[in-house]
Amino acid sequence: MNSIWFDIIYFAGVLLFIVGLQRLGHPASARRGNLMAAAGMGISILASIFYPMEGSHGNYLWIFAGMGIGAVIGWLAAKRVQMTAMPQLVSLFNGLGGACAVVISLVQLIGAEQGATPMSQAELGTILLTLLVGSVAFTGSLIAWAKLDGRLKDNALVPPFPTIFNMALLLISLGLVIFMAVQGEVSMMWMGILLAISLVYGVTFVSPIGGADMPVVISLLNSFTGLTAALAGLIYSNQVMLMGGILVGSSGTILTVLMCQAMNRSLWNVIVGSFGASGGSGGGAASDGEQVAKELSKTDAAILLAYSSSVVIVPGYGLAVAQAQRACRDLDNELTARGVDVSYAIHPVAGRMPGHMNVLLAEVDVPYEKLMDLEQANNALPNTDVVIVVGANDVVNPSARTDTSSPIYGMPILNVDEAGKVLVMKRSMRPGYAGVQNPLFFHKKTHMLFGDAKKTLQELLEATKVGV
Amino acid sequence: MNSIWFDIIYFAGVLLFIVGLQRLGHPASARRGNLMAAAGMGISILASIFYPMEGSHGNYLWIFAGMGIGAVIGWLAAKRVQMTAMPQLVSLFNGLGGACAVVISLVQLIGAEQGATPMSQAELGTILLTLLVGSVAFTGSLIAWAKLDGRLKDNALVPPFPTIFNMALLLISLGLVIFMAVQGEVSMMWMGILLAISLVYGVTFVSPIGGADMPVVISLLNSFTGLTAALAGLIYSNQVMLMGGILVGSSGTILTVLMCQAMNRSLWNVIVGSFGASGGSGGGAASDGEQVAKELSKTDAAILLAYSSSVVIVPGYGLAVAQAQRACRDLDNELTARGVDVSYAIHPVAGRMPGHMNVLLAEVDVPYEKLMDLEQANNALPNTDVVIVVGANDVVNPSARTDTSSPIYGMPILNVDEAGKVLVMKRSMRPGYAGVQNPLFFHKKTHMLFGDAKKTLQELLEATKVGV
Amino acid sequence: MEAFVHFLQDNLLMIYSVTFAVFLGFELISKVPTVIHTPLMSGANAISGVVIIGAILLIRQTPSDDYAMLAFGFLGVILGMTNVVGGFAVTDRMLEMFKKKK
Amino acid sequence: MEAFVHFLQDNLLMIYSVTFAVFLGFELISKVPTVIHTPLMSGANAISGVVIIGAILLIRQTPSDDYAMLAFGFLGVILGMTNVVGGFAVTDRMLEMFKKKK
Ligand SMILES: NC(=O)c1ccc[n+]([C@@H]2O[C@H](COP(=O)([O-])OP(=O)(O)OC[C@H]3O[C@@H](n4cnc5c(N)ncnc54)[C@H](OP(=O)(O)O)[C@@H]3O)[C@@H](O)[C@H]2O)c1
Ligand SMILES: NC(=O)c1ccc[n+]([C@@H]2O[C@H](COP(=O)([O-])OP(=O)(O)OC[C@H]3O[C@@H](n4cnc5c(N)ncnc54)[C@H](OP(=O)(O)O)[C@@H]3O)[C@@H](O)[C@H]2O)c1
Repeated sequence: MNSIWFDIIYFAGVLLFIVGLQRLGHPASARRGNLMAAAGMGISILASIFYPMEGSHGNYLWIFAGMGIGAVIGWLAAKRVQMTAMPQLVSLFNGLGGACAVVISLVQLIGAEQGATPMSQAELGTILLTLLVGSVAFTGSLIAWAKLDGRLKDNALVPPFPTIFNMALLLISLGLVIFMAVQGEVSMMWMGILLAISLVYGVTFVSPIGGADMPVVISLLNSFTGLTAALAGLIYSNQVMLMGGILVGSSGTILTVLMCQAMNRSLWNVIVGSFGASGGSGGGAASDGEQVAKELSKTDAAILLAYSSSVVIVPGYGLAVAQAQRACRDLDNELTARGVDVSYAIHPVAGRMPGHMNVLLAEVDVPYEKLMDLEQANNALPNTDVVIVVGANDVVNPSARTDTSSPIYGMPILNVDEAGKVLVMKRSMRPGYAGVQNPLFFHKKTHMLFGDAKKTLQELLEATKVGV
Repeated sequence: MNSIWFDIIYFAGVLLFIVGLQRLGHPASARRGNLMAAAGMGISILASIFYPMEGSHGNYLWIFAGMGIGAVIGWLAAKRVQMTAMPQLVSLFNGLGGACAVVISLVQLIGAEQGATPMSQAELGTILLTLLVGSVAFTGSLIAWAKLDGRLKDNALVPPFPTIFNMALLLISLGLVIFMAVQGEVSMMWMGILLAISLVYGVTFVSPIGGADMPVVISLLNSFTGLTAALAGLIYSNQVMLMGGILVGSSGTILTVLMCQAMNRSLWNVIVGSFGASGGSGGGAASDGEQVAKELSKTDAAILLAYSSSVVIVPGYGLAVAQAQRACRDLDNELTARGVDVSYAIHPVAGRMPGHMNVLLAEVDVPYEKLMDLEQANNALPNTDVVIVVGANDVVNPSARTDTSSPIYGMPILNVDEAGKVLVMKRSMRPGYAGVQNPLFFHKKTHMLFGDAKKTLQELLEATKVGV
Repeated sequence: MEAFVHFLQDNLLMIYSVTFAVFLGFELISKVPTVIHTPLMSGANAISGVVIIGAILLIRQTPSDDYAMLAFGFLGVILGMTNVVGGFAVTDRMLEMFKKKK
Repeated sequence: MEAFVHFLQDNLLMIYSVTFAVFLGFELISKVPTVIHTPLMSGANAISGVVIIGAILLIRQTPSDDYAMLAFGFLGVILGMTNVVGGFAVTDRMLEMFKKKK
């Protein structure tokens, strides 16, 4: 059969990728978009299996067996994972894609070394670049996965002077690529050295970055994987790999930038800056000795809530840590049953990944109408009686509005201090992600409810049921 | 010199077109975007003049003379035209572009007929298509120009049963293209017939469409011209013509759709529908016999204005007709001097082209801070004492909010009925563009000031200066 | 059919780039604010004047003594150049007003 | 230099289409709402699994008795397929939650 028909299928695959990505950008059509992209992938893979090829040895058994195994692993992993562990899984998958590219380029290089496949300098350079970028994506994604999964501490595996160290590794590996490409010959030794350095670079590139910044890092590594796919596409003169890879590479890059913007930071700041790493763990305590945070008993808090007419819940990272979404929903139900108007204010960067809070609340079936975005919430807050801040911190920090020296200055926040009363649930006076103190806790309207968020919410529920 | 360098210049030209178009989409960067696109055009034209070409006869004198003449004509026309006559001019320019494509394809066809340049069927078909689309863009743009310039009545040159007539012409001309392409030979007679039919089709395609819909039509014809440029690019295997043309073709198409959406209509409705043609001229009168519109004397109106603390002016198409922008500004100055807070509410589709009102008001240096967009205005209107509606109608028609049977139902409007008092300046009770009656005129808060808007505003100004 | 398959084979990359250009044109414009519609239309119109390059190439191909054809080409260049220069100039004038407001 | 010029000449259309694809990727994503960032990242990650095609082609090129190379290719296919299937499936699960809310 004429190969043009398969080229047309590749073309259709690329179109499906484009339209799929476009749809993925709008919540209403995102699911269809994902399916379209998957369909594009399906037909492209099939076309590649049957594409007319001189000197094809078939080996279909190997191909289908590998596909079968991979499909089962991927499917099970995706279906079994906890909602909150999804970012890790994405990172792991991304690492596998990078590893796939590494394997391909290694085989090609070994073939070249054995003289089986003669190569031009440009081709050799392309393959070596695939090896380099793929390796970084591979180990980098594994580190990101380990950090998100809590298997690796934030300061583990960090080299001395990380910025300089990494810069050096990057320059050395690029130098090796150029050196080998110009030589035009593959030596096993040099190839091994390049591989080793690239793998190490992936580790040390990601390890100094704080666990909380991992979503940004994953997105960046994802665009790296896209780049390797495109490079591999060049090697095989395969349009769908080339174009699909380029699309992922460029959209991944812009997505990374957008994620940084949503946190009011630059990409450079994320990669080099360390405040992500120190936040959350830093000492802190109530730094300002003169100010005192007021506490409130659970019973008093319950009474306050039961007799208010409108309550807004502000969830944050602490809700995810405490896995308190169910307890939160229960309290909501109880209050709603008593005629209190309960809604949720979702800050766009609350939690540790975009949509984190939406995901958690959807898990316990909080209806969509109860969720308010930043703007809606800030319109509603002045008319709200009580705000319950459940493990949120930075996203309700008023100093973002006023304190130009604060690292979060300029980030739009939820103006909870405009409501009647504010109840804050957290375990201590420690700061949040950005590592800055929060004047809200000392505000005259604010009362603290110390303790794990889930436990506090459950006690509040009890107190509301019994006490009032 | 190697032609690749010129190909690189073409490539840079295409990139400049893309980035230019991107910038053109944001008010803040639009001017730079336009200059970038112009730079892309400049280098592309230069590259085409010096591109290495076998059998080039030079003829540079002809080229530079033609360019010089065209540049002077274009420049003078662009610099001399009145602000309000700009849409016409754009239409005229677009027609010239179409004519240029017609000339090119004619010469190619004549060459083919004389056997000078042998052609494949595909090439011949492409050239014939260029002739067809270019001709439609040419005469269509001229008709649009004539309508906007008031040189052609809305119902002039309309064929009987326009929709069927046009469909027939379209099918015949496409049939001719296919017939000639399949024949593979050019006959002067058939070519002449195709040219004639295409030119007529351009006329009858546009003539049934109402003058007020011309901006949409121009945008559509513009994408046609883009298409001809792309087709011509195919003939010459010239990348910059091909890609530039495609970009204009697709962005022009989507822009046309967006323009229709802004008016809450479909493209099909604009092309076939006739309400655009009847609006404005239709009879109407105060259809609802029981309702009465109240009038107010200029003196009373002047007193009302002078003693109010906030006034919002809503300009509409009538402001453009009456050329009342200067008079409007004068009244604004007088009121502001008296301590009244005056601002302007600009509806996105007020007037007859997007940004129409902004252009008129900028002409008389109304400061930017005084302009409110739809959303700002609707927030401010409930706290406004007096609204002056200067020749606007559809954009303040409350039935768009409530009357599902109205053709403008669903269009967001300026809620002037939420202000304290409403003064409406127009010449009669005739409806506006959409041809529907406006209940606002019978609202208890509304008073009419009948007469030409410019005259009315001047009289108001006098009355304010003298009377109060 | 045969010819069509050949055409596809020879022009696959062109088909890719043309398709991408179509998508790109759509995406670039799909979210512009209403107030910029008219200048955008005018700017796009100026870009469509790129067809002038066809007229230039035409003149260059024409034997220097074929005055009829040269006159045609000359006309084409005038028409195209008017569209280009006038189009960009009038767009610039429209946009001047946006700038003033900043 | 010579080689570079040659490369450009031979690959001009590819350069066009790759450049357009870069712009297109940017434009497609440049205005998405924050809440969609994570699923979008996940979906893009699944698409980058297209690299599996390289592993498939590799296996097809390898002589049927070169078991070492086949094993390598086999590994590549497993890795790639896990990325592809898992990636699309997990994205779908994330997006299920958006749908529920409508
Ligand atoms: N959403 C994203 O895409 C994303 C990605 C990366 C970074 N970020 C950043 O993350 C931050 C998000 O702000 P946020 O307000 O949601 O979180 P946050 O500022 O990090 O604060 C979380 C708070 O939750 C408390 N907490 C932790 N575990 C808890 C538990 N078991 N029970 C009760 N409270 C607990 C912590 O206080 P205690 O230790 O005292 O309990 C901490 O102050 C922003 O700075 C944002 O820029 C967001
Ligand atoms: N902006 C765009 O891009 C665009 C493009 C195409 C169509 N449109 C459509 O145009 C309409 C725009 O609404 P609009 O409210 O601005 O205008 P409109 O609804 O067309 O009403 C204009 C009013 O101005 C009055 N008028 C005309 N000449 C006047 C003069 N010399 N002095 C005083 N009044 C005069 C007319 O009433 P009298 O005859 O009684 O004086 C008429 O009712 C919308 O329906 C929109 O969809 C807009």
